[in-house]
Amino acid sequence: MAEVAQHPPVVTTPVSGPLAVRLRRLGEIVRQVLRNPVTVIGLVIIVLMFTMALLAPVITTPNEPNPYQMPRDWSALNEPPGTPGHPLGTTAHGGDVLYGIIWGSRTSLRLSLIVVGVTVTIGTIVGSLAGYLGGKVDEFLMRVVDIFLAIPELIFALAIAAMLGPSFTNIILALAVVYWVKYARIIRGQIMHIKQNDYVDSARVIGDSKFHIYAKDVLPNSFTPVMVQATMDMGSIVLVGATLSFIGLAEAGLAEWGVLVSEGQVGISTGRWWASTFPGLMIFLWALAFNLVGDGLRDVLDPRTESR
Amino acid sequence: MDTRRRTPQWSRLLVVVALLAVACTSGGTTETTGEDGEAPTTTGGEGEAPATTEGGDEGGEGSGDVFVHAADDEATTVDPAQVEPGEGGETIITQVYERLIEVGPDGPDLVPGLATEVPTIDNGLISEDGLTYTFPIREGVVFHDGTELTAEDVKYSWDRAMTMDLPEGNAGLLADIVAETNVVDDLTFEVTLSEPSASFLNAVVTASVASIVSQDAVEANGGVVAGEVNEFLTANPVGTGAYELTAWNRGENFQLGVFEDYWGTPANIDVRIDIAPDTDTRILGLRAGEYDMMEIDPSLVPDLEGAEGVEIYSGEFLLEPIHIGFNTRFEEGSLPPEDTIGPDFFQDPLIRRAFNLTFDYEGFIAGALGGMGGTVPHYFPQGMLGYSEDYPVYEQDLAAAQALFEEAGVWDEGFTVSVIAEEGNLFEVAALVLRDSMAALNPAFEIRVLAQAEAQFDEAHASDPVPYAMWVKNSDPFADPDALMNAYIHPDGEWGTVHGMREMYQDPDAIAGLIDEAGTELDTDARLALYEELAPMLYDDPMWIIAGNETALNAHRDTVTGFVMNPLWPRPSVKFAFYDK
Amino acid sequence: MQIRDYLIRRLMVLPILLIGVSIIVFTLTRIGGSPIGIYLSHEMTPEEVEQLEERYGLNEPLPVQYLAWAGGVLSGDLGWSGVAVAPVTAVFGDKLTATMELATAAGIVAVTLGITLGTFAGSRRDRLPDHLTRVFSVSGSSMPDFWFAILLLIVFWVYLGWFPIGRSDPAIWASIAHPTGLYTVDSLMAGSWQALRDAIWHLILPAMTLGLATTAIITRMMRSSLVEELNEDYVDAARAKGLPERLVLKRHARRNALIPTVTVIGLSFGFLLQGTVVVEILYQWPGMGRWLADAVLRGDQATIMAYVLFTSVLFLTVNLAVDIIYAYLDRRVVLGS
Amino acid sequence: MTATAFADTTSGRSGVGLVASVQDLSIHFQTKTGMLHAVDEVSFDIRDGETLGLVGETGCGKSVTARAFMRLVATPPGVYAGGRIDFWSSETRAAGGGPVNLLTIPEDEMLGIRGNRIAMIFQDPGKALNPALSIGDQLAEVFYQHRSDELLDPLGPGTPAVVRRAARQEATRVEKILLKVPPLRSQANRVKAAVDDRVAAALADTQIPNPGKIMDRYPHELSAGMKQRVLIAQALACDPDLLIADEPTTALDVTVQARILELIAELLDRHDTSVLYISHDLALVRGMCDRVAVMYAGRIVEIGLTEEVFSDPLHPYTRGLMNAVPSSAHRRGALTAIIGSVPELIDPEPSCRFNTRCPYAAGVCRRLDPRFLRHTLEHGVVCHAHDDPAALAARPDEMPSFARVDDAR
Repeated sequence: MAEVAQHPPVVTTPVSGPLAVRLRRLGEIVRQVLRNPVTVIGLVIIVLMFTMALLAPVITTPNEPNPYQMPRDWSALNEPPGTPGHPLGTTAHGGDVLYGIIWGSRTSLRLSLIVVGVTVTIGTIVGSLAGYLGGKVDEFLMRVVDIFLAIPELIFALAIAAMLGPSFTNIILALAVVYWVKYARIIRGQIMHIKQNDYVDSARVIGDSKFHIYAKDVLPNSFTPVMVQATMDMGSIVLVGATLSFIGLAEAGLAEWGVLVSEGQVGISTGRWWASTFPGLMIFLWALAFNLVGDGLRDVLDPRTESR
Repeated sequence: MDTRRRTPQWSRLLVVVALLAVACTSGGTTETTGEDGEAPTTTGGEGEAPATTEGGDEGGEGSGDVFVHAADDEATTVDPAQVEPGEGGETIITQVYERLIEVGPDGPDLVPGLATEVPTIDNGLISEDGLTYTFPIREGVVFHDGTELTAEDVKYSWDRAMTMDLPEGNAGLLADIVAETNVVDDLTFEVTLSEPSASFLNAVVTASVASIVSQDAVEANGGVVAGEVNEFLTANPVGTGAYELTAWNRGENFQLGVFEDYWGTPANIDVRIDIAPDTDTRILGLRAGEYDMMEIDPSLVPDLEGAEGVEIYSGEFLLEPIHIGFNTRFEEGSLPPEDTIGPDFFQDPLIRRAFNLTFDYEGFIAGALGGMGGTVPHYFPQGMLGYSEDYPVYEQDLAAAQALFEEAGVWDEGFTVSVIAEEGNLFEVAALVLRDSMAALNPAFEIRVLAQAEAQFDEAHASDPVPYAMWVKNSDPFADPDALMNAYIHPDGEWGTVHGMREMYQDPDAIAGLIDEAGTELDTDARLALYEELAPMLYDDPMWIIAGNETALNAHRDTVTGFVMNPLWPRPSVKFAFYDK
Repeated sequence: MQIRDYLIRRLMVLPILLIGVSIIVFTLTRIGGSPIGIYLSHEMTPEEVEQLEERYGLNEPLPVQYLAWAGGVLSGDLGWSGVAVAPVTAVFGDKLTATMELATAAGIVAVTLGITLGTFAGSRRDRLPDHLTRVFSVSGSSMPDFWFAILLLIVFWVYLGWFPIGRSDPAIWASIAHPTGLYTVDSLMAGSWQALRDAIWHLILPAMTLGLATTAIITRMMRSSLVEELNEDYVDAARAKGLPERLVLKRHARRNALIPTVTVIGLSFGFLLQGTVVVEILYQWPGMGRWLADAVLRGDQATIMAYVLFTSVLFLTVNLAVDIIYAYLDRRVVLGS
Repeated sequence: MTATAFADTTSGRSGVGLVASVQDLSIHFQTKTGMLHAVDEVSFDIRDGETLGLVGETGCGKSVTARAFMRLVATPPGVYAGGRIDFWSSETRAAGGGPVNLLTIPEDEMLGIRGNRIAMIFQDPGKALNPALSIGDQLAEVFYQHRSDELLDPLGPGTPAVVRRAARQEATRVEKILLKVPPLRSQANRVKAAVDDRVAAALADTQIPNPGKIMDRYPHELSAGMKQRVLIAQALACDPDLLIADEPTTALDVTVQARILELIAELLDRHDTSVLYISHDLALVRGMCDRVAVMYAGRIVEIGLTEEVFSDPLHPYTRGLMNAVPSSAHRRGALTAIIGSVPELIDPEPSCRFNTRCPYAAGVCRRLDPRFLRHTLEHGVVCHAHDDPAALAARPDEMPSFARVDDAR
């Protein structure tokens, strides 16, 4: 969690400049990332998960009217894997495990993309304001950030989700409220650091406007650690989200892995392992994949912590 | 506030550690650290708590000699005047307190409790006008605190509940019907009703709120204050039951000890009620032999069926059908924004009938209830007085439903309506079944299932008006149809008012008249005739979707002997005094 | 800056943070409506509801309610826990000691195992043990703990029957006094081996589950900072003095590698705390985590508020302590910069 | 043995008058793309009491060579690919023993040599001290490690084993606690006091003012010059036979540099220690060293008495180096550097490593390793051109061409 937040600012080579230069640098990063076999494994898992999510309406018949709800067959409860029509079996409530896993990947993708998107945006705005304007604004914003950081994240998300009531939207909201803080801190730290660099000074000397400098030089160069963190968070958000769902904060019948594990939890003691094992494994693989890729990215982007 | 406020134990840890570090003296020091730091509650006060045994190892008789029941939630209170019907505290109250008369182990028959006879008109203990009931009190009964039971205690207990009139409690049950309580002599108690009641004995005298508490114990610990909770009684029951509460480790367990001076057949074995909210742990515990018994619902049967050493008992139906309510008494726009219906929607009997015809009863009963349940006619649960198998029961009939929806003019445009349910239980499942059924009939019919935390559900549920058009829960476990009719069917009754049933019924006055008449009719046959007239009217003009009724289930180790269960007893419908192992 | 000055400055900011947290927490709980729900049953009349609102002061305007609550907190009254069915403060001690015992056990496991594994891997960089450790630490931090707990329960409780669940065998628990509330300490003080074994046996599975993620994090941090330290000149300088590798590793490299690790250990304290929620539910551990989960599911706002507030205080304190320890360990650090 | 291998013929193989002798030392590094020949069949001697300078560009292998003396090259990725380093310790010599091969002796024997018979001064004093330990503690380690017997002497033969183990830094955690309680505490304190005395003396030796106070300080509290003094004190604490000084003044300010150099010179004189002095600074080497060896791309290309090498550099590379040195002959800003860069050292084919940059490079330079040629009794070179000295003499002006750079480093 705050592992990254604790890092001193990371110094990286400037990525601003003509598009060609940026592309070349990007290409170089990709090549380096791909050199690590473990990272490649992570990438493969991610690609598979994404494909599964994207093809969900094609490989399953979507449940009407809301495909994110598990279809239930009340005449086929607790069917083991291999049952015709239910290749991975059914839950105690007749939910098709395979459908839950496939649409659960969509749910996870939605969850992580929305939360990461929203939090990076908010974090960037707040962090930029604080880091770039400095002074009183910075002082104030950082106190707010400190307050948010004072509450352990799962507890915070749990409390928010609980108060808003069980629903998937509320889980997204809760996680967004919790996660933006990290990014604000990272961005601020980076900006504070980069602000002092020569090339910013030189840009200022040339007479660029403040905003221009920010958009052209400062921001692009702040994004390296954000990228690493965001990749890691793509995994951890699903993990935390599933935990909230498991505790019972997702909406009823949602096709979500945590919900499935919780639905299958009861049966596991009597050998009905499938309903919780498969989705649990999916959560694990999802988090693992993003951790591996995030790790690999960090190795490449953040030479200071080489070979972590 | 807790009268015996204790220092947080972790702060004491520091002191102890410091003491230990400084004076590394003889081993006996631990005993001086004051009250054993143990159970937050012990019946007899500080002294009775398990004493510190120096060696410690002899102390445990092992759980082999204790009957362990796994409960899924903890009581909030064990004070009869404070407990809500159906709440966990009733489990304890049933064991440690007694009522004047009790529901016997077999079926709905009443048996004498602290009164030596069940009053009837025939034995003269009920007056001809049906207003005065006389209870001869049993002699030689002692409370757990050693005082002797008199009619004074009985009057005190009833009056106490009515005076305190706690909003969370069930005092209204007494107050609504009782006009006067009298002590005739030491061993005779008399009560006068405000109107004749067919259900007084079944529904009121046997209820938890009518439990008899020790006057001396109450007076010694705060007495009776109107509208205020008695902190002592909340956690320290002083009754006459076969068990006394020896310890209540909050969040962990209740310990019930055999009461040696019990007037009747004494209980056989000490009981511990472990609080294990997680279903899986309860099931695994029972399978592992760690628990002797647990309450189960039908969905858990597959987990326990065939398990070694586990027996599943299934008996009568519970008297608490799971029903889905139609609310029409809400402000336009006060529903969740996704909802597209207005207050008049459910006023249309065609739609209510159509909903009743769409619900997948078979799926719910065979699936969610695992076959352990049955359908219920409007509104007479099987096993209760007034039930007849001849009454019409709704079954799924999609064609008929479609016709009705078309007739009501909602088929083409469809609708969205939210149904609230407590999160994570059968009610949520019933809501899911409704949603699936409706979506299968017509994808334009969207039922949104909103699962909510208990407190939020309760808050929404107790709001006036209720801000949702539909909700799912079970009915309260009434022991008499009159209570059920008044609460759920009567246009001016509890839910009748909340839901606006007067506007929903085609002929509200006819229904109200029949219910009122049956409620004061002391002759059972005459009463049944009235209900027979009522049943088809309720079928034609349904106020609920009755999803189904669960079978009373229980799972226990096969070593348990003397097992009996009666759904008319409060959850988990058992009396431990009958058991042994 | 002197440690003392720094401490004073940090302590001065602390109340501001706490007020901030308390406002957030209060606002948060009120988003879900008034906390009246936990006192209600569904058949209460509006009058009865009002009566209850009055009893708990919930008909006042929000700022008044906040001040009343905050005032209560300051005077040691955290409200009524609907879940525990007692004043929050009355059950707090018991729940906290239970959780602390679990968290401490998990923490001890995580710290020793994490440092050992991290040192092991870091000093064998890019060799097999290092790769295995990396696999362990990445999987460890990707493992959903509720799932892991289920797997452990199945194997060790259901099938092997090695370890029980819950916190104690009640009979054994009742056989000794509990002056501290920490079962292990109590059993030691009572000199009862049976109780000690019982305490430890009950601790093993939950502590393992709870400690897994933290172990992974600490391992990872320890490994990477050790690798970093081993590349430093002073390590070679120490070798050049003729110190045996054992001392080079222990006294020099590891000691410095521990500095960043201490920060992570401090931060993982929050991790342990939040982990108790799931772990305590599944292992039936009567602590704060389960209390919170129940409170969340039943909408018991007083408990949630008290819990979040307390956690934050604890968390802030631990962070402060970590900073100070950090400054103590790493002489180069200038506090407050 | 290939053509490059040469004996430093200035001394005999008897070892008389030698403190160390490096023969055919090869150290390779495993990389993803192949074996990197960082040190390639290097041979030279260090004579008793002399200061041998080892010069070359960054990355030429001089530091690796130096570390090989301490056996501090990390394996992996390093590989001791061949050769030996013989070392005549004063201790064994006093006992009539011969040399030991530093690359093959057992580790515990090596521990007895490191910091005791061979000591090392590191390049950056800021990094070579452990930031978490006080100066006193760090110096004390040397005495505990190598002089524990002397420390225990005053305590007499009855000293408890725990105290002995503590003085040898072998005490376990539990024993350390034991040492803090009364019966053992006084004895432990006496050992501690003895160590403190020695540490203070060692510090005073390097002219550190107020050594008692410095002992309690932490590295970050001291200036760079001070730290280097501490490191020097640490290195000389046990009167080593051989001191390896790896660019000891590079990281220091110029003013401090001078004073540290003076100090080193003065101390070496007093301690009569042989020195392997590594530097890229030719002026400095010229002032400090008796002899100098020039290294290029993992090989020694020229070796000889300082005066001879400087007055008559034989190898084209050496000449280039000389010209890269700022001197009064060059205008400010007109420093020069050798054109091109160091060749890839991964799996090299036989050739002169300098051929890519050498103006004289002929076909043979790319095909064959050059051999060692003796120029004078004390001066040798490894260069094909010197097989045909006429070639070199004929075109004296066409020595390596130079490019201007801002900084010679």
